[in-house]
Amino acid sequence: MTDTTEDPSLFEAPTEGEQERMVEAILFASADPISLRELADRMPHGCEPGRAIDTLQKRYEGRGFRLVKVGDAWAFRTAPDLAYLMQKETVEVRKLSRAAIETLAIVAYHQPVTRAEIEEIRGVSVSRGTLDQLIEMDWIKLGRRKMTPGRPVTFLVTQEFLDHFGLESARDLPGIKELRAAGLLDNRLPPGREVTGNQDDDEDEDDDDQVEMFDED
Amino acid sequence: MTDTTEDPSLFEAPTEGEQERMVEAILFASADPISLRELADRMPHGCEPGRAIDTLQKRYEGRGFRLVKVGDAWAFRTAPDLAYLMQKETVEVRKLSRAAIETLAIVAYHQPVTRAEIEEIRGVSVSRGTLDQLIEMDWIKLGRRKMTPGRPVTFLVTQEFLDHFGLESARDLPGIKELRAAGLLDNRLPPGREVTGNQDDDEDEDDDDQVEMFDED
Amino acid sequence: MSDLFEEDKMSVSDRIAAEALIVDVGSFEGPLDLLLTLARTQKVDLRQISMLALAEQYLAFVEKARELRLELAADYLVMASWLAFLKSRLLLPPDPTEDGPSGEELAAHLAFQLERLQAMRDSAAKLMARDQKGRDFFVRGIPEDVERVRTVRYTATLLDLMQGYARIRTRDDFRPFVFDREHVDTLERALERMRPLIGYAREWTQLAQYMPDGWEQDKMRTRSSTAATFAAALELAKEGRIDIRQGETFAPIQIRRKNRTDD
Repeated sequence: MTDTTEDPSLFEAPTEGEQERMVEAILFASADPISLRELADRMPHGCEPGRAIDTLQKRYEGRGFRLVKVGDAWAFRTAPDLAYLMQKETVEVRKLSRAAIETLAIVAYHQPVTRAEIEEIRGVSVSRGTLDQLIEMDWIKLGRRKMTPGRPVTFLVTQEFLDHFGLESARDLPGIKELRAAGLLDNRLPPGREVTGNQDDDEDEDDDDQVEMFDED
Repeated sequence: MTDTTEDPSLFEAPTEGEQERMVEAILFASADPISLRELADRMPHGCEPGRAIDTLQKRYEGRGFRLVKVGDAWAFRTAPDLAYLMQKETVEVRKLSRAAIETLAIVAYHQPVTRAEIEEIRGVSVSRGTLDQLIEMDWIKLGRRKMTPGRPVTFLVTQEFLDHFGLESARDLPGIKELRAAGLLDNRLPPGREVTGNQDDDEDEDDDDQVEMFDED
Repeated sequence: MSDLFEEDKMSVSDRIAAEALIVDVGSFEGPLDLLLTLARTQKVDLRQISMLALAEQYLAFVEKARELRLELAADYLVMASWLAFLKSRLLLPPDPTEDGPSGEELAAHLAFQLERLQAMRDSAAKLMARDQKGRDFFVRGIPEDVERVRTVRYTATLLDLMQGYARIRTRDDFRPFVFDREHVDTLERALERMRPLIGYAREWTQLAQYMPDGWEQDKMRTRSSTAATFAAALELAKEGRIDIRQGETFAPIQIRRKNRTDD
């Protein structure tokens, strides 16, 4: 204890239990961690916050919040394993962008297809972000590299894609004819481009790959 | 640490001890009272925060901070007898005018109450600024409109009001039972005015509202 | 005469009190407040107060205020005339031919109003004397905000997919499969090219300098890379990394690095 030349009764330190309550209250309400020194300054003469801290640290062990040391100061903090309670998750469903849908459609109808081929078919460049997004959604994945100069990577649709769209395989995608029949395709195809079966003529060169690909499935 | 062993089933509710820790953590982390409903929303499926609250309330009895009820919500608050340790945390409350304090008391004791009724009780008009100030402090709020001619808005006290004055509900306002018993909370109209049937009806409705209001708490 | 009589009835201290009331007239919150203050000078329980005496006190106060040429708000005068009416009702025997509430009923209601106002004042005082948040008890000093974690899930339907594909296949500017990409500069490429360079553009520099080397030789390439470079410049401006200016229509476009510390 401290030097008590003064009237001892007047400066008698509060009981240990009382000191614990004080430390509890001060640490609870403080906006910052508090050092032992500051605790002692704020508590009545003769208090020993260090002992109270020890007791409290044990007391709150395993509770919803704990007494933790931050530098040379003390603070109550939420138990780390309960941090998830401090989050509120909301899921927002958004429509895929037009660029992403078109890219996805091209991959689905033309797989395996390289980025350059997608750009050629769409007529505009395909941003890295769009492909990343589709990969992240687990709707497209990287396929084998193509045996052409530069050995570009190809893209394929995934099982997840088939599941989402209720397809057994990418072959089940409605063909051009059906699209037309469904009124989704108007007859404004450029002259000289006949619709032959499932695919257009110009995709013939892809056919080999595609067959291979479908056989794999 | 009482880290739970892996959940045996995904949907089994956590143990009572674990639920207590969760409620502790959520309430401890919030400066504002949190309702049982919000607790349940934030806790895993199948939890019963009400039971945990009961246990925790006992647990923190006589400690440096306590679990207090505010309306239908709960919050940790420091024990008032330790206020003297908190000079640093003390917030300067805006000095309220006599008119504002009286208006606040009238809203609290007579809610739901219209501006005209407040004026009738104080015998003087209530300035817009006074009501605005109380609304801005989040101590009073607009209630339902009254089913009387002109459909005047009513005023009620808020959860923040209850929280600020350490009240569980408006029922716990000091002396409210005695005032009610003495008829001083009746909306008695001056003699000679009661004959106009319409106003009698108001009074009845008023009573209904009031009963309803207090039942809600 | 009656004034004198009133004054005589008052003790010296009452008279001083009455004078003080007059001087303080601005501090009353309306006639009811004044009545309540006057009632307290009767030094009896509000329930036992003499309404007649109170009415007389009030009327005397108003009279005195008039003598001193103090401006009294209209509602004080309304109350005065009502109290004069109350006084006459209380003093005169009831007139059986007259309808309406009796003097006693009116007096009782006034007593109720005074008691109610007093009760509200007492309650307000009790309320303010309670332990208050931020003064007597305190909230958690380091609250943790509930973090809103928003996950965006993208979705599309088979119809979207088919419409998307159909859209590509029927585009008016349907492109041949063997499209010459060599002469196309894309926004992405232009951005890639410009990003590392703009850091050096402390001064205004011509946008044209950022076109790929040698592309100005070919008309098609020039057109494509002009568009791509310009789009890239817009993109960079949107990101707040550069400023763009053009002296006049068709003048060369210039860009300059944006110094973030400047703004």
